[in-house]
Amino acid sequence: MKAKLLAAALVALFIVSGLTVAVGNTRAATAQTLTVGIVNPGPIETLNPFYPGGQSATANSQLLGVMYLSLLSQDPNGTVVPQLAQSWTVNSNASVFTFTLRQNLKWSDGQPLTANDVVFTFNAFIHNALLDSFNGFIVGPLIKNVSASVNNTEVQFTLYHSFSPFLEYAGLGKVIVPAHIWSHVSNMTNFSNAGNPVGDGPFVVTNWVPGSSVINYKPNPYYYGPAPKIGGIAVQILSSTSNIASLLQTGSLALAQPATNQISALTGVSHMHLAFSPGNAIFGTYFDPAGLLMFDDMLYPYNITQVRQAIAYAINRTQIVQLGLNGYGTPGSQGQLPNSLTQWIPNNLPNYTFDPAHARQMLLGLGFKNGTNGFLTFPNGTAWTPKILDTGGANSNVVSVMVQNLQSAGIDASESVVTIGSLVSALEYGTFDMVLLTTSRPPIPDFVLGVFALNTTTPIGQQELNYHGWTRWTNSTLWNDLQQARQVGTFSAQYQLYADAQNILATQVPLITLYYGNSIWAYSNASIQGWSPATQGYQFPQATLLTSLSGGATSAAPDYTYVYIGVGIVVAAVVAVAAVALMRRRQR
Amino acid sequence: MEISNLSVKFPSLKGEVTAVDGISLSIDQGKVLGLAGESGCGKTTTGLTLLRMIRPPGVVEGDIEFAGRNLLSLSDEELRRFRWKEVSMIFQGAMNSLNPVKMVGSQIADSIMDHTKKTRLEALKMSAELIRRVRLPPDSIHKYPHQLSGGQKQRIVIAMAIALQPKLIIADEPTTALDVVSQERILDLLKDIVSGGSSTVLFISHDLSVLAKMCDTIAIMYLGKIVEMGSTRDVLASPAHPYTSALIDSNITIESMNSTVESIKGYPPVPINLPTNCRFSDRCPFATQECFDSEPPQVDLKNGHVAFCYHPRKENGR
Amino acid sequence: MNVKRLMVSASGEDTFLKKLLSNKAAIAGLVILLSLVVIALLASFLSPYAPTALVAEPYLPPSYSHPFGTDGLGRDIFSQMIHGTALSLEIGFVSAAGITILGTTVGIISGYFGSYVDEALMRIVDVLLVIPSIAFMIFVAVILGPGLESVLIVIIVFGWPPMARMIRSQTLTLREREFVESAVVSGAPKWYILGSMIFPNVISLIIANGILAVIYGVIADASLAFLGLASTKNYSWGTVLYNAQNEGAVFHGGIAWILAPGIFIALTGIAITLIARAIDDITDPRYSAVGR
Amino acid sequence: MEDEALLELRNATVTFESRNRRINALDNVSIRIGREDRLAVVGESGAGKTTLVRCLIGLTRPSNGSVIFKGRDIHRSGRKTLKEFRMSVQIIFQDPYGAMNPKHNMLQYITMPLKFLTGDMTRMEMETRAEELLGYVGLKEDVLWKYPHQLSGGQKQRVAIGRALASDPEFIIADEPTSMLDASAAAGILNLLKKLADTRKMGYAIVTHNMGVAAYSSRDIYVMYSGKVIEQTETAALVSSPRHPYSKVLLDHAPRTLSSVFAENSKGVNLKGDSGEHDPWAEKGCRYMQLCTRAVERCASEFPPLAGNESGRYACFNPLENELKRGQ
Amino acid sequence: MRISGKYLIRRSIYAVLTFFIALVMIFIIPRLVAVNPVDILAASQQFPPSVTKQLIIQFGLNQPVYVQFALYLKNVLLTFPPNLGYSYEYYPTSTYQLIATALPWTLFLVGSSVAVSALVGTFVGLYAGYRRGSMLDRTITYSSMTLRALPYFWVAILFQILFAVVFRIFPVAGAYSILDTSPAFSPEWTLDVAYHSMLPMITLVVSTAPVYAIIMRNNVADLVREDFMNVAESKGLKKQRILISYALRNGILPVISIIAVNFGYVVGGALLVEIVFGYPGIGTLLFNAILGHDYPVIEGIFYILAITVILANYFADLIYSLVDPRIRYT
Repeated sequence: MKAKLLAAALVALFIVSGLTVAVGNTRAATAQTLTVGIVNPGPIETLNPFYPGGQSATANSQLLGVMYLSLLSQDPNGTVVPQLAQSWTVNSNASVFTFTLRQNLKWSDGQPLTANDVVFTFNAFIHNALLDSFNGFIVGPLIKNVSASVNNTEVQFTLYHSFSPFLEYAGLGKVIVPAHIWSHVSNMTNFSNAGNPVGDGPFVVTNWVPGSSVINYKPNPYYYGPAPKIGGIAVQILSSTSNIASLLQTGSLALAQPATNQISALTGVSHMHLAFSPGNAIFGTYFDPAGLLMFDDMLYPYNITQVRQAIAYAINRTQIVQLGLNGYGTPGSQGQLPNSLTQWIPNNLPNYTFDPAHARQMLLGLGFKNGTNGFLTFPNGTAWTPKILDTGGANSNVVSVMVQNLQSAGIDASESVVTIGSLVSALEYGTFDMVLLTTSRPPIPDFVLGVFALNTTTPIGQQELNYHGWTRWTNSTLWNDLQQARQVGTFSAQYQLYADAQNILATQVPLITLYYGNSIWAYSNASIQGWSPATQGYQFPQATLLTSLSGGATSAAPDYTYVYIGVGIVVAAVVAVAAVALMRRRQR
Repeated sequence: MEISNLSVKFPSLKGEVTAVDGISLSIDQGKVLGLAGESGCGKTTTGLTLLRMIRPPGVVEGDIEFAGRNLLSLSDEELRRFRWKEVSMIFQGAMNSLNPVKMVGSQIADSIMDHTKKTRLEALKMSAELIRRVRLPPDSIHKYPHQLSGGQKQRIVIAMAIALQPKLIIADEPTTALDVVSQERILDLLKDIVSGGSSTVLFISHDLSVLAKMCDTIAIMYLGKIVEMGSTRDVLASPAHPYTSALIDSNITIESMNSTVESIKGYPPVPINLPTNCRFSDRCPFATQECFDSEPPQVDLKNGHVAFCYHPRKENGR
Repeated sequence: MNVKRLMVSASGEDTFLKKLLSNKAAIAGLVILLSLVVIALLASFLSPYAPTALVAEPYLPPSYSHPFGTDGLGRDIFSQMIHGTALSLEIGFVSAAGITILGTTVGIISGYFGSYVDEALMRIVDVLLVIPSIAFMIFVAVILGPGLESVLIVIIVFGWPPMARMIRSQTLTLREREFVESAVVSGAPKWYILGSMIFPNVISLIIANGILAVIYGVIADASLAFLGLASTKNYSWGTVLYNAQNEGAVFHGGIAWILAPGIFIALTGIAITLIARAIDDITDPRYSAVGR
Repeated sequence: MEDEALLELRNATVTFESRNRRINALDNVSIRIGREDRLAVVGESGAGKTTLVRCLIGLTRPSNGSVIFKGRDIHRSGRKTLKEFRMSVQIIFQDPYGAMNPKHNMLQYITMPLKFLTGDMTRMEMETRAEELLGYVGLKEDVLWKYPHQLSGGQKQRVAIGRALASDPEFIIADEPTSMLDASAAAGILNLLKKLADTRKMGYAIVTHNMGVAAYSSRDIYVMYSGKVIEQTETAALVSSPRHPYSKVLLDHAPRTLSSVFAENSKGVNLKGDSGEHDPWAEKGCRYMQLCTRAVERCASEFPPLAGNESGRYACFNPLENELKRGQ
Repeated sequence: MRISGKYLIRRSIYAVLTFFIALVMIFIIPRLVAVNPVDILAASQQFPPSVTKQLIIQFGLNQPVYVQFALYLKNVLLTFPPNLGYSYEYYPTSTYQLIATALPWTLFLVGSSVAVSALVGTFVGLYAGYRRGSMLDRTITYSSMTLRALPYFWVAILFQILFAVVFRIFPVAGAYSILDTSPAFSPEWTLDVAYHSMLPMITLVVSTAPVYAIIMRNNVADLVREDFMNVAESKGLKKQRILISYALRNGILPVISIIAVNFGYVVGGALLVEIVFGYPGIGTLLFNAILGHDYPVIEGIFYILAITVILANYFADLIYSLVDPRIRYT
């Protein structure tokens, strides 16, 4: 009897769940939702814009960029444009910054967005350095005072010292949060921002549960700009890029960032399109990764400038992009600034085009000798076998190409894959030949070049804790240039100083920028129409892009046929067994 | 039960092993037939053949008539119904005959349920009754084999064998693994059960004194062949075959303490590719040339006492 | 007399190899394994290119000059597979040797000497058995960093306990057997009992398990490589598979690239299981090594 | 049994743990073995026979009491004594198959004592000696090159005796040497042992559950029950007039002659209760009491001591005093 | 109750001991490498030196090792939820929080696949063992042997290509798809989760069921030689009774203990399968932690896995002792 009941219950459950799914499918089909895949290694644990704990910087900026805005923004060419602030002024010595907000700004709960919110946000930074530390730069310690104007539309920052990049650091890199919500949060660092957080972007998150791998957005009715044309966004969190091409191909996703080696699979599909930034990073939203080859600049022979130059000649950066990045990237420039900062790059920088023969000649000229095995030896005849450290994974491909390049120039280099621990330790103590590092760098000359803005160094063998000091290379002229650039507010003055700094870096070659990666979005035009990256932006969460996308599409309705078959088989088996058992029992 | 010209052979790497070699036997209703012989002479194989428990690659030849049916031509389902209902068996190692993870009561009940239309409850009731019959305490029905002593397990096995009141019970060395005292008790119990006269028993043992106690008739086997057969008293008191008398002579009893017991010289050969002669010839003190050359004829003595020998002796002694 | 003894032993007891060679499954296993070993030994001759050399366009489909195609850097996958065979088998056999030596030593010592030695050793074994081995292997490999030595170390450290336990239980049984006691009463010293009484009777178990340890080592290495924890300089089957997965082989039609390493691993596994099973069949079937 | 004993077990107790309780498999047992004694130890399975053998041969160390060989405690003396002991006292195991390493041939097996006890022999000498030993036990020399699975049980048991003889022992202890063998082979083994004892001036002890075997091979007998010796006397005396009720039960259940079995009908069982469980390891009182038909009040409270005179001792409060005479 | 208190206590002591040893290993092994974890944290998060120094003090890394060990024990044992440190990559999200989100998925996957594969494997092995030597037996045995020799992750990759990309029967990746509703235990969501778990589960079943099948087959093949199996057959019992009541009931006991012993192995396999299918469980977390060199997360994962597997083994042993009437532990 029990078995019969059980069987009946199972059948009932089966039917009920089937009906529910049928209902669910119709609902999914009517919603105008753009399905987006965003890669994050772990679960999303918080949507706290100051505290990316729970996800990577990338995912954080992508997820939050949809719903939170900062004072300023950048257009696709990297020019600073108004966002929450419609205008700004800087005093002559770059120590007072005034932002004027747009009229009638509102939060997604209908409350007005005022200068008080801005003041609240930046005061939080001043009082809690950790809130401010995300993105690797800190504005809090610079600010002497931040205040709102009487009519609550202007915010004035007074700095302790002149610091011209403050405009970008504060205007582009820091989002504003609603004071009427956040002032009640007791611990802003641990605030997970679950449920229906209040934001000011074109979309806001609904019913979000920490740890879930789907995040749903709906349009923000109080968004100051044009209303979005799509009904909503559903973001699926993917743990890695490895499945993205398949998900796009099968229609499970409409928009995602595939790995470079998957793109060829997508270009063959008629409805798939690509949008990629040509090494163009947008501050505060996404950082294109750059690959750097770092020398132990105090260790023989890398302390010799000509040796570093020879190595720069011996590396084929085009090939690195072609093979290591499957062609999706830009070869690095020796002046360190990415191509997107064209306006800052002087056109007379020394260039190291791939020329292994020349590299070899340079080294021979320095006294290096041809060894018996065809590789160069030190002038004293001992073998020169530099090791390039990396931590494995995709970096290995880049190093493989480099090793091949260096060998063709007669340098017997080889790869050495180590743990991050060993790598950090090697960098801290200066015990390495060369290291491949990948890094994200906001497109601000001050930030990029700031890596070298040191005037002291630690001897080899002593621990250097400041990761900026790992190069152990110093140049007082460069340092002075950068300090001055922070004090002048005009472009032309800054340009001169930065050009000088870039010239020094390009000549001295303290490190080699191998490539700038592209950020690539693949989308299906079955779901997205009218994306022209050059005008609307290259990046998914950019507000201008979000509001101009049309034809917001549906996710493919899941096909449960095989679930039914599976459950059906199980149910049939259970029923059969139960029936047999019942019949046998009756027999006896 | 009529067995005629039954042979059981097993192929092996070194040649064909003949475990049973053309034996003919008939077991009379209500009687106890003893099967004696040294280890490896084919006693157990004969017993298993009667339940058709010889598995391939073993080959069974000959005829087994049981109550008018030829046992060797039964279908699988017929065979299943035949087993235990008609012929049951008490196996050699009672320790290993029971399923270690099942209560003994339900093991008895299993065979009842699969052969009759009784429900589980009825079958268990019957089991309890059987357990009482083999003189075990009633709570034994809920015990697992490891909770019982050797003698108690053997009783369970007996209870199982008589559960369906089969026409023939094969008892294969049912007491070998037991102590002297338990052995005696089990034999008494078996004797009680058999004495009703309803069931026929084939009693297999290498121990002549056990057979002497239990059996009406005795057959002596040597290397797959029956060498002598007759009533227990005839065979044991006046053996005709030299092997039988050697077996009797080598039996150690308490009374042997003042005399010398003789062992049979040599060792039995491995039954591979045997020639057709008297199997015992190379160990027999009386063997002549004809014994080495050809198979000895059947010699009929009084009261159905038969021997297969060229030199049968009517009197015991030398 | 010595001639006589030789004849008897040739036809009598020492037919293990003969029996093994008369077993069809074992032959099949041996043929597969030997071909793999030959490939491994002749790797430098058989492989057309160096596995790390950039020799052609990236992502070439299989062709005559590149039977399995090329990878994302234009390296020849066929050559990588050939060299991978050498490294994978090396890892397999070295780790099997380590596991066997460690497992056998601990097992026999623990089983024979009993008491506190046994108790202590078996506690260690228990701990290592209960700890999720692949997971801990990953953990240790992460800490030690990628490299052949660390891969071998973790495979051996986490691989020997089941073997030790099996050998121990066999030794325990053997120790109680009367032939050991008959050696004791014959005045045999411990070394003789261990070497001449216990060891010859566990040797088939050791061989069967030792050979199974090879595939354990190969798969463990492949698992570590698949997580990027093996050195990418040295190609093993796992590294090739890792690259195939990581460089999106499937998106470039690199099915051969994905299939090849798996099939090689599977072949090794099948060959080894066949041999181990045959050894089991030939010797004592009660201590089934295959069923572990 | 006179002046100096060859081997003596003094108040030996061996304790095992089983099913949550401690059991004395051997409980305060003393046995004296003289040089040319022919002993039998009789008891059912679980009586502690095998434990007794293992104690006597030094394989199990008693938890209490001592094993004295020629006046020296073998567990407390040095290596030399142990070696001498091993040379002088040898054992034959119950299962001849189990007693042989399946990987060794008979030569390796039989020469073990020569290798480790007598010492200093060349291979040739050992082979010659092995052939000689095979001769003693009635086997041909080609057996030397055979492996255990190539021999029958009787043959193996003979080789086992050969191994025991290799060190020229003064005494052999045989643990159920015939229980795995057919009657005929068993008779052969017993006859061989008797013959060897005669020709080599050697003593032996046979441990067995078979009263017939004991009677056939021994001059003195020990009866064991539940780890205790309950009666000890000359074999002939026990057979004719057992004192302990248990000895009588054992005797009654053993066939006296083959013909006697079918001459008398079922004798019935002279035991209390039939199949009910009894606990042979009771902590208090006589362990046999639960089955005994002659139990008296005292039996429940204390275990009867082993008492008596030169001609025989028994452990019973209510012994059979010549009630049953079975003359010869 | 067949388990004696003494056995329970002893078994518990062993479990605790094992756990403690695992704990010590998790503490010691990372410290064998001389790099300060805060340095790596600082490098990943690009903290200035002042923050680094503050963190070193906050983490107690300036203390002697034994104090650190005591602190570690206090954090993992006496704190609830256990303080397993902070993720380097997602600082200051606690490792515990990351694992707590991921663990249920892995347990679901491992639990259900172990159940299914034990069931499938047992019955297939039972039948093969009962019909030992037959064509069916050989087919089952050799195919099981082949399947067992395939690495989990390779099977996963092939299945993904075949069933998700080429034939699009199952979803490519993830634990549930994008639906309008937020994750909750709605029937719709549950079904979606089942749908997404099928391919990883089938992979695990295909890879682990052969293990059980082979063990069961060998057990039953050995059992069939046992006397009581012959007796059962000679008793003329029905075949299904012999199979279930005799062969299965005896043959399954070793399988139970193997399930426990193999549990750790299956967890390991599940980690690899999760990676391929991007399933949001421990495996994926671990893989990304490895890629990101996120040591606290890796340590935390092993801490949790050690607990899980040790507990699973502990209970399996107890269950085993309850199921097998012969065993009476003392």
